[in-house]
Amino acid sequence: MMTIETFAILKDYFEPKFQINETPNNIHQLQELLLKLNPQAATLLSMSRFAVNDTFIDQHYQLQANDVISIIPPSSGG
Amino acid sequence: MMTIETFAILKDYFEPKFQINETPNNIHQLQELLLKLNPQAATLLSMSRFAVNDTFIDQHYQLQANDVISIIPPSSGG
Amino acid sequence: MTLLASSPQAVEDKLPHISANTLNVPELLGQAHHPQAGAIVLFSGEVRDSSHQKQVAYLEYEAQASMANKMIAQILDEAITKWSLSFAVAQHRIGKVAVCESAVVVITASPHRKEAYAANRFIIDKIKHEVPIWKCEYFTDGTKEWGGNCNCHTITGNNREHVYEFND
Amino acid sequence: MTLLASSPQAVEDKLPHISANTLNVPELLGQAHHPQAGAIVLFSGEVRDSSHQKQVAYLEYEAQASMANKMIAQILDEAITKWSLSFAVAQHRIGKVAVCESAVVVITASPHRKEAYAANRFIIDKIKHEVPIWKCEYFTDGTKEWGGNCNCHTITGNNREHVYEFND
Repeated sequence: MMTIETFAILKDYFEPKFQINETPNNIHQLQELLLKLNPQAATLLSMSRFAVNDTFIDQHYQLQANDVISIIPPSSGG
Repeated sequence: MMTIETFAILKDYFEPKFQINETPNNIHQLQELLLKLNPQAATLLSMSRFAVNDTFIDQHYQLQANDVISIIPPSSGG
Repeated sequence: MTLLASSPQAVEDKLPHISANTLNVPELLGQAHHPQAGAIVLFSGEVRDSSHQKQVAYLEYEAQASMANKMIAQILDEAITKWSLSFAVAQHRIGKVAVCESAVVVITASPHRKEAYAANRFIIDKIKHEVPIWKCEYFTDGTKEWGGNCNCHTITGNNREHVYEFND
Repeated sequence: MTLLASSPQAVEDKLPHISANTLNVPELLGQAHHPQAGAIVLFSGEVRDSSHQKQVAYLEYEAQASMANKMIAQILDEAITKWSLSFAVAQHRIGKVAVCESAVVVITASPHRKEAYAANRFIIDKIKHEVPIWKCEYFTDGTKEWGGNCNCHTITGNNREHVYEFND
């Protein structure tokens, strides 16, 4: 089961932390899955970055079944 | 009597504070007078600025008999 | 989809760059003295009382804390190497921060001032643009707004490309 | 020529920018908080333990104090106007200053950080280049040397023309 963490404004669209039974292969498949959960998050998700183990991952990263994935929306603090 | 204040490295050439009986008309005449007191200060004096009442004066300033003149050598602190 | 219990983010000693408590700016500044450092520069980012033409009650900062801590450490290392700093520290608060309180502090020290200023600016700009820390403004009218300083994507068209003001 | 008695320079309350005592940096920093100031920048110029390849015992600063105080006040006013600062302060020590102690401190505050950094750099550069304050380095080998940071005249050929690093 993959664990998803969301932050900041993304929490207006998703739970802060939840699990999915599906195992998407990569960011693209994960995004599609998240869009099914909440289509209104489309723009925000397209602007967000994804991280596993505190490291940003790219489109080619092969997601693993037990990964904890952080979805990092834009806009930093300060 | 004109009062002269010197600072920093200038104090290696002149007293920190002294009076002169002469009344030079301007900076140029004052510099000539100071050079007579200590010819070795020539280079340093040519690089110094002069102030009266905490304000820098220029070559055209008419010195007055009771002026207190600060001679400001180059090099600031920090 | 299984919902996990959400608990307040624990900030442990192993996250020195993220703080849930008031930043002790004088103490951090006291650590910066160094016999080879002729210049110390400190930046404190503080909460203002107005934003979006509304009166701010307080701010709340949220972070992906372990990632933010790691990224700030990397930014500091990069700056220390690039400008041969004698000292560099940065701390960002999370949680509720009141008006006039410090939300983030950056301190740099170097033999001469040019490097301390440049490195300081570099560090805060990188933190504000890149590190996963978000602010939520709570206004006195009861509304709130997630926001931040980084809207670079509106200029660059890419949320991974930023516009920096510091000079390399 | 009449020699006048030379007494230690008295620094009174009316010279807020010149101090014969340890600079209270945390206290000055505490004054900078302002509900419209999102950015506070502090610069501290501190005494290093080596100079001219020699070990420094301590420094001694001398000023034409009333003139230095007046000029620093003018520089602060200029910066406050130019960058619409919420707050600006600068203090320079005179007399003996030990290694790692602060010889000069400049604090600026503004709504956004760009202005606070720019103004801070402007103020310290103007102070170091223009204000009549001199340092004398006392070395552990018993020698001393009058000096400073401003050797601009070797570049400009004119001791009234300086080379600044700040950006207008």
